[in-house]
Amino acid sequence: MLFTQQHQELARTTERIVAEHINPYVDEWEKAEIYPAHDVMKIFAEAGLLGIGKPAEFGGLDLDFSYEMVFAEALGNIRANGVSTSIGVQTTMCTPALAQHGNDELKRNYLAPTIAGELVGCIGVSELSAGSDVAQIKTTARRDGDDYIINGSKMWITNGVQGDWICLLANTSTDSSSGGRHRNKSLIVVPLKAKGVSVSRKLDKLGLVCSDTAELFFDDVRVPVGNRIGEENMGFTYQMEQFQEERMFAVARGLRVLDMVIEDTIEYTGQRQVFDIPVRDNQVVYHKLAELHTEVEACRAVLYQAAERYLAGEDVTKLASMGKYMIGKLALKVPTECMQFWGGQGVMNENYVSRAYRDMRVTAIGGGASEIMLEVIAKSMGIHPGKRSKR
Amino acid sequence: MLFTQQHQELARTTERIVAEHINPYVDEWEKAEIYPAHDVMKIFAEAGLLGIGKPAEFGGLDLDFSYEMVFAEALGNIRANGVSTSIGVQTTMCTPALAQHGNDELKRNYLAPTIAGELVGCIGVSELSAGSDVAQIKTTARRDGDDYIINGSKMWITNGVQGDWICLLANTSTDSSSGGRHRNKSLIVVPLKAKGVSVSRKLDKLGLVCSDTAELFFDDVRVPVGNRIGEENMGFTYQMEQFQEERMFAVARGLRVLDMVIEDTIEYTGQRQVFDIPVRDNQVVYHKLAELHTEVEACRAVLYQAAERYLAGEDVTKLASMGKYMIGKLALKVPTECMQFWGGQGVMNENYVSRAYRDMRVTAIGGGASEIMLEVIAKSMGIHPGKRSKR
Amino acid sequence: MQLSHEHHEMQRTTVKLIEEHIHPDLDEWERDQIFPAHQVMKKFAEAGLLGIGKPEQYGGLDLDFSFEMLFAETLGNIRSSGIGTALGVQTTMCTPALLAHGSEALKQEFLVPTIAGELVGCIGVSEGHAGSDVSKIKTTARRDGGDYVINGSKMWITNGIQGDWICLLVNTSEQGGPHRNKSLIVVPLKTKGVSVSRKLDKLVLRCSDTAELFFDDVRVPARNLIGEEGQGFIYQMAQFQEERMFVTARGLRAMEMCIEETIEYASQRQVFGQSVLSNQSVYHKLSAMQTEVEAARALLYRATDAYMAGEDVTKLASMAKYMVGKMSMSIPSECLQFWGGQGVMNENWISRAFRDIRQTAIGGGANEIMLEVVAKSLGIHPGRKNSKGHANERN
Amino acid sequence: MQLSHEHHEMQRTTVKLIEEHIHPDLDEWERDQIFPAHQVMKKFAEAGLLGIGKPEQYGGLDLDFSFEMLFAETLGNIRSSGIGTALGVQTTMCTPALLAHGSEALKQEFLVPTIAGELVGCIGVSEGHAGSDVSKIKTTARRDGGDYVINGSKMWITNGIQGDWICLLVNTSEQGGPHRNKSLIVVPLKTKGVSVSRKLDKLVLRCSDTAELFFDDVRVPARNLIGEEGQGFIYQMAQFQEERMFVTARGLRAMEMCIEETIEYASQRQVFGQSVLSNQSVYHKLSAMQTEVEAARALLYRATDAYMAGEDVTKLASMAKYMVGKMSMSIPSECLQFWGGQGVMNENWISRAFRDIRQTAIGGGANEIMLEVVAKSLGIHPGRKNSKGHANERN
Repeated sequence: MLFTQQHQELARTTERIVAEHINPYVDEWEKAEIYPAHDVMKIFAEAGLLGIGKPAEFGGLDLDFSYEMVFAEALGNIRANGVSTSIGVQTTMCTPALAQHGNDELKRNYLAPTIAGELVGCIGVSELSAGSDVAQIKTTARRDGDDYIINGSKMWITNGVQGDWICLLANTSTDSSSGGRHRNKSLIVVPLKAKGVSVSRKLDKLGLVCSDTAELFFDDVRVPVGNRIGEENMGFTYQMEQFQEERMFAVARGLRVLDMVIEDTIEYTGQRQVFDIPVRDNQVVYHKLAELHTEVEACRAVLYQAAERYLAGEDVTKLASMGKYMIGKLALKVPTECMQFWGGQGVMNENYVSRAYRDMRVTAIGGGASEIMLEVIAKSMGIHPGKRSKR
Repeated sequence: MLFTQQHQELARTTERIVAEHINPYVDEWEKAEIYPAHDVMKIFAEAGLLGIGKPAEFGGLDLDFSYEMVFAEALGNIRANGVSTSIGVQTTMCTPALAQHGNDELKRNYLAPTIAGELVGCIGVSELSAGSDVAQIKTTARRDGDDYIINGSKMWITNGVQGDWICLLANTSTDSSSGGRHRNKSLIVVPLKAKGVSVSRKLDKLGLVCSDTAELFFDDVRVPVGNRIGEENMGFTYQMEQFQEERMFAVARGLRVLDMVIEDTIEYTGQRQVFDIPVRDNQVVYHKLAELHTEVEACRAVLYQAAERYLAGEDVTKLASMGKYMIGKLALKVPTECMQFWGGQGVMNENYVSRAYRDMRVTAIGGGASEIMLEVIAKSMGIHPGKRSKR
Repeated sequence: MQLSHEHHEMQRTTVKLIEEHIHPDLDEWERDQIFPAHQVMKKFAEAGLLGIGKPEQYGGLDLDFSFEMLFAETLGNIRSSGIGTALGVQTTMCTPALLAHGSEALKQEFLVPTIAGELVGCIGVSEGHAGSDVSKIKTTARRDGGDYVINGSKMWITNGIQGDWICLLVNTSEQGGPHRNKSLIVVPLKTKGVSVSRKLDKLVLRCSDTAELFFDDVRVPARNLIGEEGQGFIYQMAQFQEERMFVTARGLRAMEMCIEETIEYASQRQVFGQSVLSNQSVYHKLSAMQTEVEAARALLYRATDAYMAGEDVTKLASMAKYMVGKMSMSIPSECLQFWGGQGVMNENWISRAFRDIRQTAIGGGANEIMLEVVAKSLGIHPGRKNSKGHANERN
Repeated sequence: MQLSHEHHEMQRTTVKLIEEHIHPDLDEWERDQIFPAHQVMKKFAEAGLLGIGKPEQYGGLDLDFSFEMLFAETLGNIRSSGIGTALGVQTTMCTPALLAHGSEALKQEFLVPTIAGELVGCIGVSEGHAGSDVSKIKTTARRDGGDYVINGSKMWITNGIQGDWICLLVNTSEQGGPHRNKSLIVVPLKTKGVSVSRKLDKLVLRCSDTAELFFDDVRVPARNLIGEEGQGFIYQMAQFQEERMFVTARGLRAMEMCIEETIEYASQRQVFGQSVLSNQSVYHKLSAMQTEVEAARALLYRATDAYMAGEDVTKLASMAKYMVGKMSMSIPSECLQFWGGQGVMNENWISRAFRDIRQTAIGGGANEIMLEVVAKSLGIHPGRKNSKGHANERN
């Protein structure tokens, strides 16, 4: 995949916004354990960056997926994954199904203002007892006249405190009546100001500290049937499609974060003297940095190949899952290996490597855990035992 | 990098030749510890495959590098690396400098018949005391009138017993007189029937058993000055260029070998029952196979990206070295991990995984050892200590 | 290393102390980023645990080193490495040189109340620019009449805020080279001129009060010198030996805790209709981790036996430290993986363990330094032009 | 496990035997893919080494298990795993059940001459389709008057061509389930109906005569049964214990040899103007490998001590076997790397070691099976519907 000048311009714009409007403030936001989502969204929206792949009709730029990927990679420059995750939810996780399957009114009311940075969106899939296993969710949306009445709860909801609306996955039928747990769910847009929605708690997390991740409760929440995205009981399928781009976003953003960790380490070890030579001049140090950089580049090559084929209309489930598996592995490896060369400075919160160690850890868990990725890859290879055996 | 129909056709032709004319005989050749190089070369030459990237004027197909890479990958289907290595020497290691810098007579006499499969070529760089460190070679070519008189020896020479000529790297000046050990060497075409050339021994090796790897001696061997490729004392530079494509060849060929090892293992473990279930249905088995396949695909993505940029005229030293580093690592990992799932069958020579374990091992050593690749990558990243420090 | 009835009894006492006097308030201490050091030390002192290997005449139990190792291992049970580190400084890092080389008066003044839990001690070696390379420290103690006058700063000082005294490594001369110009001096932290420049904000050991200390014309009597002037580097290197084994022991038990708690959680957490634990890739991974822990433990016990037999255990202890350091970069992280989204919630200890235990690969001799030491022991180190000694490796 | 003067003496004797009677002809044996088993066994028998742990009344030395372990470790010095394996079969794999359960007459007929090096023994458990899952073997022994009539085949039989007798696991009944229908029977290999179907062409252990054996109506007297009928599976599981520790001990010493020889070679080989060894990435890697070896050794010694104290060492022995198995997939290969092009030359032992030692991860209980066993010991194995026993794991 070779990039055009237009790609490079979009990357530069993003990098500039990050350098001027985000990075100077992230330490403060991390300390406060929240960041001003609406303000930040507005800044990105003004540069057109919240709707890169979305239709021009609703305020988007109508560019192909390669631009979204370049944007995601550039977002990785933000030195706090809490912020980039929040933006990713807005651009890539809560809006694709709405853009593709939502009715026009719904798009006017939610998609357009979200692209314009006026509303902040959330994606509501995970529940406390259903993380990796989406089909297991318990939240229900019962039909009552022209409304749905929603009951249940959602966990690990990014933007959950500040968000204006949520793209909610809920059971709209029992699994027995509708042909199984993959055919009884719907995606519904729920305004978070609606009566009966409450934030049960803001989560206290290892990483993404400035992101307002919450647990949300839905107690007889009433929304019009017109808020449903696409057809009833197709929600699981829509959500699976939506996961594709989420995975590629996670890879792209993570790559740049890992680059920064390596770059910071190169710089620091070039200065830090131990036993009268810069730490970096130790062969085991510069070899390790070369190895880590190689692995990051390999993951990037996989992403670019996946994106290229995705653009060519191919099914990239396998390649995208491979990319996600690799970034998950590297998320565990790169920060911890780099931190090693910082000595005591590596565990000081004032150095970014320490935050990256915490922030990146969830990459191997969220958006499809590494083990789940291996299951998906094994299926693509035709070697998953499936029903043949439990193990 | 997306492939065209023409690429696919070339791959199919190669695969067909391998399946019909090579693989049925490799066990026999391995046992005999030699394979009929001239016969095999002739078969490939008749399909035009020994000169894919070479000028049409000398019998080549004049296609771009992506076709050579597709060919190299398809050669990996040969179930004995001894054969594919030998062919790689012919197409990619002993001829690029000759094609690019040789005079027309030299090309008519050596390049054309080599492309036609009439002559078998060798590349003579390594010496017993100079493997990774090419600048240290001791073989000399002293000017005497219109001739060079060559003395010295070369080690690990593929095709060394059956070969007709060698592209020889020799010192044509002392390093003091010419500005250092990178500016005192020349590449010279030496016919192996020349007086004074002797095969000191055919090497007894761990892998590539059917390849006739030899140690060659040169005792006052006289060749005309016109046999020199390009300018005098530019040999080191030419050879470094020639290494680029050699590295990418090694990656491409190795990828397909590793694919086959994984494929064979998938098939075998699907059949082998232990504790009443197929071995492959064990989660640790199919997860490991998915992981290995992922890593092979990542290496392939790096190669394709390198090739794409190489074709676009970029310097791909870093990416090609990364690919070589990765294939070296995988050459150590994939066969040994796969063998594990074969139980006692894995160490039986009748199963290919056992040969691949031996054959692939040298991939991390030959054509630039993994450690050297890390040194090269570190230089590309600007983090090599260079002269600053010994360590 | 065979464990006797007495060993097990000491272990039970320690576990009981941890459960009763540390765990109930621990989350609060972590949140406040400080724990009440004097209160905790006092509890351990009352059980005799601050002087396990120290002579009875100073209030110790006079037990052999295997008891200290088991104590260190048991401290791994504490659900925060911050407190185990603070205790380790008190028992194993700031007192061995004082015991071995200090004058009787100095021992009465500082060692006895430290073993009694009345004073909290610190060890002052690392400086901002000199972590691994101890020979490069810049803090000086200039002789002035009957006093030393100390200037400089020390970094990453555990117990730095609450501590009462510090065993300080300083340059007492400009002659004799970096390994013969240093001394260890006991400095009371209430002395004029000592200031805490900042409490460090760390990834690890949140409840430990790790500080940067400044010394500005700090005056202490010359009798606070431990042993001979100029011998400080040598004393400190010896003091590092036990520190290394202490860190190894505590770290490996902490990792075993990760494995145990993950087993428990994974056996309850259901995914795709079965417990996470019943996935072969999960229980194989956990089994392999426990295998690593047992191997490191076997190596540590072998080092302990050899140490008690009077052998030089530089090689074995460094190997054990290296292994545990390597494991600290993988085991907590791999365990956390099996907790899914719960793994990154601060309410679950595994999340803290992921941060805390990481320190094991850095503190008390980083992995790479351990490999340098092992390489020397094996006789395969190429030597280093700029180094004169054989043992100037550290954190 | 403390090594006494007697241990060291035995070790020296073994090393001397290896240097004088094995190494001079070894390359030839490897090339011929066979070694003179009787000649080699005789030499070891003369030094008493084939019956180290066996009672004196049968010609053994009656020493404790630590001597057997040290002997196994020392066999790692042999520059081909083929011979060490053959010796291990003779001393540790085909004789323990015979000693423990065989009749006095059977012991006189087979055990005594085997310890004396006059007979070469084999162990017949694995079959082509039943490697790890021993319960699935198909070979049968049908009672016919005073005889057993045996039919079936056995695969991967070390000493299969030169061997004089085999300790054969067979099904003696169709009742009682796969763990109670098996027996161990001593079968002389000259008996009519026994044939070597083929000598196996292997990656590993080239000089060992590993064979596939066929049994076609082979008739042996019923008194050749070891112990009770139906107890064979249980006996064999017990016999596997020592095999596992033997393989671990030999493997770890073989890997240490790789490290030692690589250090020597790398200190001589010059690249870019300095020795390969003086590269930090080389000596760090070698130091880390030696650390792994020491850890596995410490674990094995801990298992040995526990075994001698009468404890169940299933967990510790399996852990040690797993560690050594894992290492066998990396250490020889990583050592070979530092030999450059010389590493793949058959004239250098490291090339053979790369092939030979790989077996350690497969034979005597594959790594994955070891993890299954460890998981069971830890109580975290989910169970397996199709398995009834707890110990039916194996190569």
